[in-house]
Amino acid sequence: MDVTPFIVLSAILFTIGCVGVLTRRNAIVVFMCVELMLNASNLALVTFSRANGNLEGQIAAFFVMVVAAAEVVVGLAIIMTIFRTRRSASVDDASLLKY
Amino acid sequence: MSLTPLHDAAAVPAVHPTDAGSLGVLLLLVIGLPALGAAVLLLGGRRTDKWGHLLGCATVIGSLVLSLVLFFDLLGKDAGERQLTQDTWTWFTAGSYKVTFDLLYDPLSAVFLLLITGVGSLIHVYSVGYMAHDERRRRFFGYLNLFVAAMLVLVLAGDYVGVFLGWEGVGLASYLLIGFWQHKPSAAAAAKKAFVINRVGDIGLSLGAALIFVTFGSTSFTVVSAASEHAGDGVLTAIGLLLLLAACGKSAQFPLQTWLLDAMEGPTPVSALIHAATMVTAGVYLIVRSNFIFSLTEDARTAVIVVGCITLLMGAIIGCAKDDIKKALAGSTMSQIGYMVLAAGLGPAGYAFAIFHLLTHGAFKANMFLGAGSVMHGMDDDVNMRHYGALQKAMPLTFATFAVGYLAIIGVPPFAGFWSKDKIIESAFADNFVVGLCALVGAGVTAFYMSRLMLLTFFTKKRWEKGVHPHESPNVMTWPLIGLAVLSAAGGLLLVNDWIVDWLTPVVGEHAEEHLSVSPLVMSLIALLVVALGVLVAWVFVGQRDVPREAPVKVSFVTRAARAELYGDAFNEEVIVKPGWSGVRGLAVFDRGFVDGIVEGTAASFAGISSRFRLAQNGFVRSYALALLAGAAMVLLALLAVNFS
Amino acid sequence: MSNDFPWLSVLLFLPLVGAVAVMFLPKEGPLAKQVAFGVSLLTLALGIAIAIDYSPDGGTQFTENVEWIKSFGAHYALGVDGVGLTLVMLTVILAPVVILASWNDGDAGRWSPRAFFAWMLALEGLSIGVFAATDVFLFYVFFEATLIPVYFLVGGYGGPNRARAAVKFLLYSLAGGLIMLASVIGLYVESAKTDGGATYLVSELAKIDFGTDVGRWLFLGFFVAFAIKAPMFPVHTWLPDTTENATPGTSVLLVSVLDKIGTFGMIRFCLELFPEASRWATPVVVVLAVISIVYGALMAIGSDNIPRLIAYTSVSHFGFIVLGIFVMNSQGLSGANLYMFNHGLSTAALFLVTGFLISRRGSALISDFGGVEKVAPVLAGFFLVAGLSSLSLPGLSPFVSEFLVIVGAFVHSKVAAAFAVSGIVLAAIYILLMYQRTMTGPTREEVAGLPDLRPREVLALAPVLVLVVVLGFFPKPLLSIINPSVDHTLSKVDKHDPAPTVAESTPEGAHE
Amino acid sequence: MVAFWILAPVMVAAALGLLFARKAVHAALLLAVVMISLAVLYAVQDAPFLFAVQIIVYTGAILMLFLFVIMLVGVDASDSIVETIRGHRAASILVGLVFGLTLVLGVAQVSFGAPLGLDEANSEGNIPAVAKILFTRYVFAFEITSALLITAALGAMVLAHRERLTPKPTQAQLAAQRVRDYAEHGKHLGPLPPPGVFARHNAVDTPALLPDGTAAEASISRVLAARGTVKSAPELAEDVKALTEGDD
Repeated sequence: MDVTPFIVLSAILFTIGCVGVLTRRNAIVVFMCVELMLNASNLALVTFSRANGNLEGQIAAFFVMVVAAAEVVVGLAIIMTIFRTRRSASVDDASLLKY
Repeated sequence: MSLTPLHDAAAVPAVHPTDAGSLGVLLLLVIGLPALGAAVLLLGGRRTDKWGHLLGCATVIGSLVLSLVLFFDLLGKDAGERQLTQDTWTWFTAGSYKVTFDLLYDPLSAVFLLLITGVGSLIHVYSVGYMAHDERRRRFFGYLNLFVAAMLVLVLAGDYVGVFLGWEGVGLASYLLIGFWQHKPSAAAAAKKAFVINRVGDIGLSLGAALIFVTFGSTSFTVVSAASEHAGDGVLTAIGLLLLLAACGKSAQFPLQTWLLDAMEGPTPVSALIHAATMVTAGVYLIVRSNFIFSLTEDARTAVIVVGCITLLMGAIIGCAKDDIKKALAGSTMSQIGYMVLAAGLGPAGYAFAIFHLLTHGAFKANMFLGAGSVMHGMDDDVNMRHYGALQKAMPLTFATFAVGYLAIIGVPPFAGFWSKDKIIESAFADNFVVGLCALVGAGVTAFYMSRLMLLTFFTKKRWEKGVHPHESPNVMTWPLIGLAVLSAAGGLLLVNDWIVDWLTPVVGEHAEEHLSVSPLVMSLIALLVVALGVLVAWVFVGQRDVPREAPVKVSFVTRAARAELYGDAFNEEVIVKPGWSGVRGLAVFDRGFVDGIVEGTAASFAGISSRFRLAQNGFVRSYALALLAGAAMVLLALLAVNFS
Repeated sequence: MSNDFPWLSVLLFLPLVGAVAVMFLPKEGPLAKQVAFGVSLLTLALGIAIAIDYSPDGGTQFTENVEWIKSFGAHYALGVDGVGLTLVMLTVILAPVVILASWNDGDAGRWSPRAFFAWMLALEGLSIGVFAATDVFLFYVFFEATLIPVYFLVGGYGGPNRARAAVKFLLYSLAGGLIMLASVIGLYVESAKTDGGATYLVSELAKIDFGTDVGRWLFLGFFVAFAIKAPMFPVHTWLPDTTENATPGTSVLLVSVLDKIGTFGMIRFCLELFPEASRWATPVVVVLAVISIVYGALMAIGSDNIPRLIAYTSVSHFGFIVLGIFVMNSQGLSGANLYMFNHGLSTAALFLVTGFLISRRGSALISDFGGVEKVAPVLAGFFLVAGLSSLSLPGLSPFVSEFLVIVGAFVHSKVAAAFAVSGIVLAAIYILLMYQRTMTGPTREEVAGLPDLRPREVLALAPVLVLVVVLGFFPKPLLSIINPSVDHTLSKVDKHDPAPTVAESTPEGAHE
Repeated sequence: MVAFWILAPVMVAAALGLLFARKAVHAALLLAVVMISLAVLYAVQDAPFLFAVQIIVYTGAILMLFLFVIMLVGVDASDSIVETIRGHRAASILVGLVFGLTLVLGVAQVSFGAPLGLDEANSEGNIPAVAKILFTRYVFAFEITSALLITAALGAMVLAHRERLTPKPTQAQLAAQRVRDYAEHGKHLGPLPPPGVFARHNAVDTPALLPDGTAAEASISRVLAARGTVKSAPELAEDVKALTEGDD
C-alpha cells in the first residue's frame, strides 16, 4: 500500500473543508467543514504513522479527536447562544466586530 | 582704541569730554524730572487728574532752569573744555562690545537742551489752556513729559545706541500723541503710520550702529570720532547713507516724508512741539552730531544735499495747496527741515547754519503752530482756512504773534528766519549753483504759501461757518505765543559776531570759509527780492480775489498733485501697501496650503490609507478565513518555490 | 547653600510633588488653586535663592550626578550654567504669573480645574528638568515628558478645536523627538566606541571628536527636533494652531518656556557637541532663520486671530534667536540668550493681556474689537506696553537682545543682517495694526460694557512688565551670567570675534 | 488498497456534497459517510483502535451532537445560494484551488519511500501498544486533555445556561393564576384532555372525543394541527359508524 494516495486524499479533503468553511454561511455546516478538515489531517497522521512504522501518529490523531470533541461541544454551545439571541445561525450575521 | 588719532588741520574734531563733576547730577536731573513726571502721571491714574497738568509743566520748567544753569556754566568755560560727560551705568556688554548710558554734554547738546526745554515749557503752559476741556488732559501731559525726557535722552546720549533709545522714545511719544484722540480712526491710523515709517528709518540707525560697531569696535561718539579718519571711504559713505536713512524717517525727508502731514491729527501743541520744533529736527541733529562721519565722506554729503533739496521744494509745493492750516504749516515744516538737512549736507560750511536755522525755526514754527491752535480754538476747531478770513480784528494778539512768525519764516530782516535762511542760501550757492537755486526758489515759494496762509486766515473777507464767534484765547495760551514771538523776532541775535558758529566749533570743527562769487550783501538782496516776489504773487492771486468757501475742483495738474502731497501716499499705497497686502494674503494661503499642507497632507494621507485598509476588517469571519487561507497558500507556494528552485 | 545638597533636584521635584498633591485636594473650591499658586511661589523663592548663590564665572554649578542606567551610560546629572540658569529662572518666574492669570481658565475644561493646575505645575517641574539636565539621555526623557502636560492642557482646556490642536502638537513634537532619538542612540553607539565607554554626560561627550560624517548626521537629528520645537520655518505650523486653541496660560508656558528648549538645545547640544557640523550648517540655518523672521512677521500681519498672530510673532522672534545662535559671535550669542529670556517675558505679557481681552469679549478675532481703549484704559495700557516690548522698543528689555542679535548678524554677514532688520519694521506693523484695530477708533457696541482689568489680573501682569522695563535699562544681572557661558560656547565651536576693521587697517590702506 | 480506491471517490463525492447541500441535515449525513469511510481507512492502515474511536466519538457522539443542534436550531434552516460578500465565493474557490493544487502537487512530488508498516509496532496488539505510549510518554498530555474536556463541558453548560430573569412561580401562584384565567377567560381549569380518550384510536394525532361526540381540539399538539395531520372528527365518526355497523 503506497502512502501517497492517502496523503493526496487527505489533502483533497482538507481543501474541500477549507472551501466549505469559506463559502458556507450556516454556522453548523461551517463547523462540519472544520471537522472535515480535522479528519483529513487525522488521515494524514495515521498514514504517516504507518509510513514511519511507529504509533506516534496514531496518538496524535487520538489527541486531535479529543480536542475536536471539546471544540465541538463548546462551538455548538456558542452557536446555540448566538442563535438564541439573533434567531439565526448564519456566520455573516455575527459581524459586529468590524471597522 | 589702541590707535592714536592723527590730528591735523583738516581733521574732524574728536569727542573727548571731561568728567562733568558736580554738574553731572544736573544733567541726570534734566532728563530725570520729566521722566519722573511722566511716570507719576501715567502710573498714578485718576488720582493725579487734578494737579497732573501742573506737575507736567513744573517738571519741564524745572528742566529748563537746570538747562540754563548748565548752559551758563558751559558758557563760562574755555572753548576746548566745553565737552562734559557724566558716567552712569553700563547698559549692556557682549564680548568686546560695551554700551553705556554715559551722557555727553557739549555746545550742540546745550543749545538743544535750551530749545527742547524752552519751547517745551512754553508749549506745556499753552497746553494747560488748550487741553483744558479734555478729560484725559493728565495723560496728555504724561505723554508730553515722556516726549521731553526721551528727546533729552536723544540729545544727551554719548553713544549711537543711546541716541537710538531717545530716538525711539520720541517716536513712541509721537505715536501716543498723534493718536491721542484715538477714538478717531484717522488719528489712530496716522499715529501708526508715523511710527511705522519712522521704523523704516530705524533700519538705517540699527544697521548704521551695527556697521559702526563692526568698523570701530564701539558705538560711542568718543571712540568713533577719534577713529573715523582711519576708516575707509566706502565704509564711511555706507554709514553716512544709513544714518541719512534714519534722519529721513525722523525728519520727514524724502522719501519717508508722508507721515508728517498725517501727523497733524494730533492736538496742536503736539504738532508745535514734536512735529515742528523738536522731534522732527532730530534727523538734522543726528547728521550734525555725526559730523565726524559726514565731514569725511563727500558722497554721503551729496546724498544729504539731494534729499534736502528735494524735500524743501516738495514741502513748499505741498504747503501752497493745502487748505488745512495745520497741513500747510506741516508742509512748511518739511520744507524748512529740508533747508536744515541741506545745510547739514554742506559739511563744515553748513553744520552751524543748520543748527542755527533749526533753533530759529523751532521758535517761529512753534509760534505759528500755537497761533494756528489759537485760531482753531477760536473757530471751534475748524482747520479749513477757506472758512477763516479777517481774523486780525477778532484775535489781535494771535494775529500779532503769528505775524512775527510769518515775517520770520519768509525771511524778512531783522526777524530770526532771515538770518538763518540767508546763511543757508549763501552757503548753498557757495557749494553749488543748482543747490543754491533750489534754496532760493524754495524761499520764494515759502513766501508765497505763507502769505497765502496769512491772507486767508487774517485778511480777506469773513467766510466763517454759521454760529462761529471767533474770540481771543485765554492768557495761559497767549503768553506762550508772546514768548515765542519774541524768540522769533530776536533769534537772529545768535548770529551776532558769528556766535553760533564759534559756539559749535568744538563739536563740528572749524567753520569752512565760503567762496561766493558775489558779495553776501548782494546775495541777501537777491533773496529778499525773491521773497518779495513770492509775497506779491500771493497778494495778487489770493489777496485780490474772492476766496471760495469750497476748494475749486477744476484746477491745474500741479495743484492737484500738491493737494495729493505730490502723490507720496498714493505711491506708497500702490507700490508698497497694496502689493504688500496681497503678498501677505498670498503668504497666508501658502502657509496654510503648502507649508502646513505638507504636514496636514502627510497626516491626511496616512489617515486615508488606514481608513481604506480599515474596510478589510468587514467583520465577516469568512473574509478573515479567506485571508488566512490565502496566507497559508502563499506560505506553501513559497516553500515549494524554495524547495524546488 | 552647601554645595552637596541637591538644590536643583529639590527645585525640580517641588512642583512635581506639588502637582501630585494638588490632585488629592478637593475638586471644588479654590483650595487646589491656592496650593498650586503657593507651590509655584515656593519654587520661585527657591529659584531666586539659587540664582543669588550662583557665581557668574563659575561654569556649571549645583551639579548632581548619580549613575542611572549603567549599560547606557545614562546618568541622573543636573547642573546649570548661565544659559540654563536664565531659562530656569524664566520658568520659575512665569509659573506663578501664569497660575495667577489663569485662575478661572481651568473651570470650563474637560477635567476639573485642579487637574489644570496640577498639569501646570508638572510642566513647570519638567521644564526645569530639561534646562538643568546635563546628561543627554536625561534631557531626552524630560524633553519628551514635557509633551504630556501640554497635551492635556491643550486638549482638555481651551478652544473648540482643542482636541485636534493637541493631537497635532503632540504628533509634530513626537516626530521631532523621534528624529532626535535616532541621534541620541547614535551618541550612545559613538561614545561606546571610545575608551571611556558609553556615556551620555554632556561634559564627556563634548570631548569626543565624532568625525565629519557622523557628527553631521547626529547634528541633523538634534537640529531638526530643536527646529520643530523652536519653531522655525518651515516646521512652525503647529504653533499657531496650538495657541489658537490653548488657554492663554498654556500658550505662555508653551511659547515662552517650552519652545526655548529648542534654542537652548541648539546651543547646548548642536553647538557644543558638534562644533564642526554646526559651522558646516551655518549658512543654511542662517538663511532659514532670516526667512523665519520675515515670514513670521508677514504672517502675523496677515492674521486676524490674536493668538495666531502672537504665535507668528514668536516664529519671527525665534528666527532672531536662532540667527543670533548660529552667527557664532559674542554679540549674537549673548543677544540670543538674552532674547530667550526677554521673549519669554514679552510674549507672556502679550498672551496674558490679550487673553484677558479675549475672555471678556468671547472672540479672538481682531475684527470683532474696536475702541476698547475707551472702556478699558488700563487693559489698553498693558496691551500697548506688552506690544511695544514685542516690537523691541528701546528701553524695554527685548530691544537689547534684538539689537545685539542684529549687530552679531551684521558681524557675521551684512546681507543676513539687512534682511533680518526688516523684521523691526514688520514688527511695528503687526503690533500697531493689532493695537489700532482692537483698541482705537470708535467704541463698538459689543465691547461697550467691557470691564477693565481686575486687581488679580493686574497683579499677574505687573511683575512681568516691571521686569521688562527694568531689564530694558539694566540687563546686567542677566548678561553677567550669560556672557561667561557664551565665551564657553564660543571656545567650544572654536570661533573668535573678528576685530574691528579700523583697528586692523592702516590709515593709508583704509578702503573697505 | 482496494478499499481505498473504492472509498476515496465516495469520500470525495460526499465531501463535495457537503459544499453543495442546501440543508444542514443532509450535510451532516454526508459528513457521516466521510467519517465512516475514514474509519474504514484507519482500519485498513493498521489502526483498529482509532477505527473504533472514530466510529464511537465522531460518528457516534459528535455527529449526534450536530444533529441535536440542527434539531434545536431548526431543520428547515437552510442557506440561501446568493453570496452576500461581493467576489467572495469566486475568491474562495480560486484560493482553495490554488491551495489544494499546491498541496496535492507538493505532496505528490515527495517520494515517501516504501512504508515501514506497523507490524512490528503492533506486534503485541494495537491497543496495548497505543496504551503503552499514551500512558508513558504522553501521559501528561493525556491528563491535560481530561482537564480540557472538563473545561469544555463546563463551558458548554455555562453557555447553554439561561439565567432566570423572573422568580420561579410557586405552586400556589400557579394555582391562583389558573383560577384567575378561568374566571376571566373561561379557560379550562383542569388538565387538558389526553388524545385518544374515549376514541377509536389512542394515537397522538387523534383528538379525544367529547361526550357529545365532537373532537376535543385541545387534546392534540398544536404542531400536529398546524401540519394538518390530525384526523378530523367526521372521519372519526365514520370509523365509529363502521365499527358499530360491523358489530351489528
